[in-house]
Amino acid sequence: MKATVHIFLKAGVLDVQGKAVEGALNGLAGTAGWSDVANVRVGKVLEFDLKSTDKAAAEAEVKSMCEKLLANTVIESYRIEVA
Amino acid sequence: MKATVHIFLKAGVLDVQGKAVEGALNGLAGTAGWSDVANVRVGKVLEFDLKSTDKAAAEAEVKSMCEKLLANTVIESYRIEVA
Amino acid sequence: MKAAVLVFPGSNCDRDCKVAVEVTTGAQVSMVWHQDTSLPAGLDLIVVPGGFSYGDYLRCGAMASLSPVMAEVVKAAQRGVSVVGICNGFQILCEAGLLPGALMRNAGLKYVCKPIELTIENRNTRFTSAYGDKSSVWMTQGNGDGNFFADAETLKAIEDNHQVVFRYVENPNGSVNNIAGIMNTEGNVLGMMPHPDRAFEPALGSADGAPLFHSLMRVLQAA
Amino acid sequence: MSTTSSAPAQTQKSMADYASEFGLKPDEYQVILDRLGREPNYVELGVFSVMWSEHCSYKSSRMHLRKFPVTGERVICGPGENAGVIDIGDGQACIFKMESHNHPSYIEPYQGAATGVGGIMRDVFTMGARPVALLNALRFGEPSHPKTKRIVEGVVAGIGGYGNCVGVPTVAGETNFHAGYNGNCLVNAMCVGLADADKIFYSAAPEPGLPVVYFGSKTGRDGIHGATMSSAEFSEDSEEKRPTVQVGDPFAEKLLIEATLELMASGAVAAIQDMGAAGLTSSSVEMAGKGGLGITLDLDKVPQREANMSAYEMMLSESQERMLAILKPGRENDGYRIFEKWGLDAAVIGETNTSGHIVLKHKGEVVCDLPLGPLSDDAPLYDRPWVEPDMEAPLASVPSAPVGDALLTILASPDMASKRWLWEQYDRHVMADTLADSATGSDAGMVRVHGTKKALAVTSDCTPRYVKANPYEGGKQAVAEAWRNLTAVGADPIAITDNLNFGNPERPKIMGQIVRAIDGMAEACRELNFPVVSGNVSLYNETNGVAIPPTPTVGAVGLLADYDQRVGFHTLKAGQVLVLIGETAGELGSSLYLREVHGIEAGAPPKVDLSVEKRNGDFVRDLIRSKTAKAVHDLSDGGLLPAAFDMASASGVGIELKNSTALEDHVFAFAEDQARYLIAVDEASAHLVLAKAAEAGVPALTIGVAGGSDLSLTGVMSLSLDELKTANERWLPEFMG
Ligand SMILES: Nc1ncnc2c1ncn2[C@@H]1O[C@H](COP(=O)(O)OP(=O)(O)O)[C@@H](O)[C@H]1O
Ligand SMILES: [Mg+2]
Repeated sequence: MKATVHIFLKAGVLDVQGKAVEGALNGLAGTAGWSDVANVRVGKVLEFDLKSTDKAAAEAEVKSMCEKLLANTVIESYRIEVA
Repeated sequence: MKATVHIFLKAGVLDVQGKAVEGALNGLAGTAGWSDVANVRVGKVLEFDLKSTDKAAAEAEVKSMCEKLLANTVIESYRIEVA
Repeated sequence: MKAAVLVFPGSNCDRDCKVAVEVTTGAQVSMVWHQDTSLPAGLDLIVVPGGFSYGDYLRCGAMASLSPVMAEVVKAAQRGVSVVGICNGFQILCEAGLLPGALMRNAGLKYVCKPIELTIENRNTRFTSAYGDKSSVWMTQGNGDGNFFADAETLKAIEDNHQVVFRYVENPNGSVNNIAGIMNTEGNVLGMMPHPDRAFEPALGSADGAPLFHSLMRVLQAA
Repeated sequence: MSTTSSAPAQTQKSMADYASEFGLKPDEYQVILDRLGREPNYVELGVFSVMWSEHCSYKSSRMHLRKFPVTGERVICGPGENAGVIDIGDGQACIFKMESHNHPSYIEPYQGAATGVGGIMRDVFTMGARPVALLNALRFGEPSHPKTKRIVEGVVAGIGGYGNCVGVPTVAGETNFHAGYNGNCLVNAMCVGLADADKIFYSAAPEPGLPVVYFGSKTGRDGIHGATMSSAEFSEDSEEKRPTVQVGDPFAEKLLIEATLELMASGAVAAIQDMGAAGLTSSSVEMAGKGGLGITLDLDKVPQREANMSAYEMMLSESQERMLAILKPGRENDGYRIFEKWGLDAAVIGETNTSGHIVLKHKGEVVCDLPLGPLSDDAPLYDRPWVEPDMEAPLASVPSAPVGDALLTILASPDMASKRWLWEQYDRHVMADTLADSATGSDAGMVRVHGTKKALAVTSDCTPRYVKANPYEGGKQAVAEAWRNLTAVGADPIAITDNLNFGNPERPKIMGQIVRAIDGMAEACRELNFPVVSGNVSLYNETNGVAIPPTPTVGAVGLLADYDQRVGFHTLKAGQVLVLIGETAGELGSSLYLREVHGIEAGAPPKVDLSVEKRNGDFVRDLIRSKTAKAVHDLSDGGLLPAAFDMASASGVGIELKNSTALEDHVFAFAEDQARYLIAVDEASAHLVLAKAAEAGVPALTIGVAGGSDLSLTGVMSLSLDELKTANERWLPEFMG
């Protein structure tokens, strides 16, 4: 199966990268002809293949990977998709 | 509207993070009770709000943002979702 | 004193830490490989060095914190052995749960390398007793992810328990409450972003890192 | 053997068509046909094309490079190996080299610069040295050019990203901006390492029957034809031709360093070579060729990152962080144990033999069988036609300007402005042996020789505007300035490496620049006893027919026997007297003053009198050794007043200067005469210094005293250090902001 994991900073943790991208996009907006954007958040996405063919089992496995390694739950939250 | 942009290294470009994460996950697999994973890719994901209410226009705008700023098209490819 | 420095793939201050401990304390220092499942017997100090363990890929310190040797470090810390994590070592200790909080990307989004002035916030620790009444010290710092964060509740606990050991005079990276280094509630585990291992003799521009290691010697001599 | 091994199936091109596509000239292709007595196949043609590229064969520059002095008392190994080796006493050696990654950095600044740093480190640890210092010489387009900012951002992040992670301090460098680099930035990286003099490793295969081991990262399709790319001019359509970008993995490099040094210490290594430009091709051809042997490789054994790689792709791939070693008989298991410990891919992929050929097998077929002789020894060598390059005539007159305003302008100009924004992104202190770095107020970076009182001093120098105005004098000047910078910290200059960056050598005027710059450099190296032990040539730095300013960068290494004898320019104290060593005739041709204050880029550059250079430098070094000189700064870009500013600002104390010469004030302040130093001495020893100078025939003049918090030229100008510092520090962060 294929797993996709999205990891973002938790609400309440300042996303400095998001702020910087927002500033850059809005700074260029005039010349590039874009309208302003808001609430930019920058996160990580991981994709990988899993041996498991059982969706529930795969989800449990990926959740354990997130808790143990892929995310730092002090500052990050994650979202799992398995297909 | 809400835009989501996924940015990954192009196929064929060495994904050093993906390689390292794959090694780490598989290294832990034994003790953690996971099965081995393969083809790990690590990318970036950006989410933001757009003023535009027209889907086609919004998509065009985000595409231009990707080409100009968000992605490095020499080595990265991107995927846009607008909703 | 008997000390050990951990070596992860990508550690690059392991030798620096060994030399700093040797020069300042005359201790015997052994190097311990990340895959070892036991530590040398009778250790007084474990140093988790700086560098880019596992390339800092995914998240600084995340992969190293899961190395076999870290399980032993956790046990040793619980027994009361002194543990010092510097730079990447600090990140590893947070990821391993030996210290509260987390280290995030620097607020300026860039790696910052420069000499840094620190105040000593808590002089009654096994890491700072030899600083006497010195009001501030200089060390150099070099990292891209030194921005310390803890949620409000955790932060309050850290401050209330006097766990903040070093604070920046000028905040280089957005760290909450200007925190540069903290210890655990028991006071035997220290994590800090600045490098005492690059400031232990005058030729290096500062010797202000040396008293940190002297302090640890004092504890032993007193015992 | 099939004659079309691995050629793309769908095309109908002839081998001659491919030859020209791969950058081989018709007469070069004819030589291949003559030597082989048959048509090469696709793989073989690929091998020839990279081995005969400018980048690997030095075909345009080789005959001129022979002019460099390459031997000396302290030279253990000169050009020809992966890096140069010098003797630093006590059984220790210093190994160093500089290399360019110009084209890749223009295409993808971060990865281009990062892989440049990685590549030069491999050249150094391949020879058995632990890298201990990095430098970088950067030339960017003019600030107003739309691409400049992005390139600066990426290049600097790439250099830091790689060097910081590997854990080698980046201690010095130089950075220029000029419209001449708008279409071609220059990224020259230098690495310096330390080894035991009796444990240096070379690339020549010593005997037949030995296993050839590949280790490091897997091979992908990165940078195929990178070597031939870097030997071609850019044009509008080069975007299309660009190879898959090479991505650096500094974490893998760190593991590779540790594994390589451990493998060497185990005694298993017979010969070793990194895979740089033209990867597996050049490493295997060179190792076998230098040893006068043959080599057979089984490409199926090569660790591969992607499926279905062809023999051609594997041989031409420039995937990073890979090594090729020839092991002593039966030592494969030592290798495997070490590679496994460090988590590196590894495989025995072939064997040395006496065939004198390189034979490649892939999927049960021989896909390449070439005699090694023609590949390296018979590589093309050109005596390209050249004419005297364009040169600037001496100026009839130089306009004046208010000195204080001019100083502010010069200090805030892109070339002179503080580069703090940039070097604060570099780890300058890892390894805990850094004595002086970009932040220190020192003319050279300095690192201790670990565990000793010795130190290495390192610097990188070139003044492209001088070289452009007069390649011969400019070439001399680059070497002389490097020598002066080492001298100014108290070191004995020992040897240099160089990176010759020029335009298209097929144009006689460009070739003239190359020839004359090399002549000048060679003369300076001879006169200053400063041999060239390694180097790199980067040609075809042109876009749409516009060449870069000629830029022969010099990287130099000096030795301090006792680092307590070092000096910088940050140690000036109130009350000390400033003495100007060297004569000021008033050279302002091609000066920074003219360019920045008056917008004039013209005039003959300052003359470099090498005997004067040596005499003055030796005199200053003696003053440093005797602890008479308390602070020292060489005079270079911008002349006296900017140097005085550097010293005052780094020391936190003002300077009051006085012009007691017959020169006009702006000339006294900004002339760029060579072989000069500003030194600080205690008041009590000042007249003794002057007397000694007179005795040695060295011009010396008391020109001021330290104190207060202003920099002033009596009766002419006075500005607070704070104001000057702000002007100097402001430009780069604002530009990048
Ligand atoms: N690209 C760079 N990398 C590291 N340090 C740099 C770089 N560019 C400039 N520097 C540092 O900034 C300082 C001033 O540079 P420069 O004016 O070229 O020195 P100098 O006048 O001695 O040749 C030096 O310490 C130099 O090492
Ligand atoms: Mg200088």
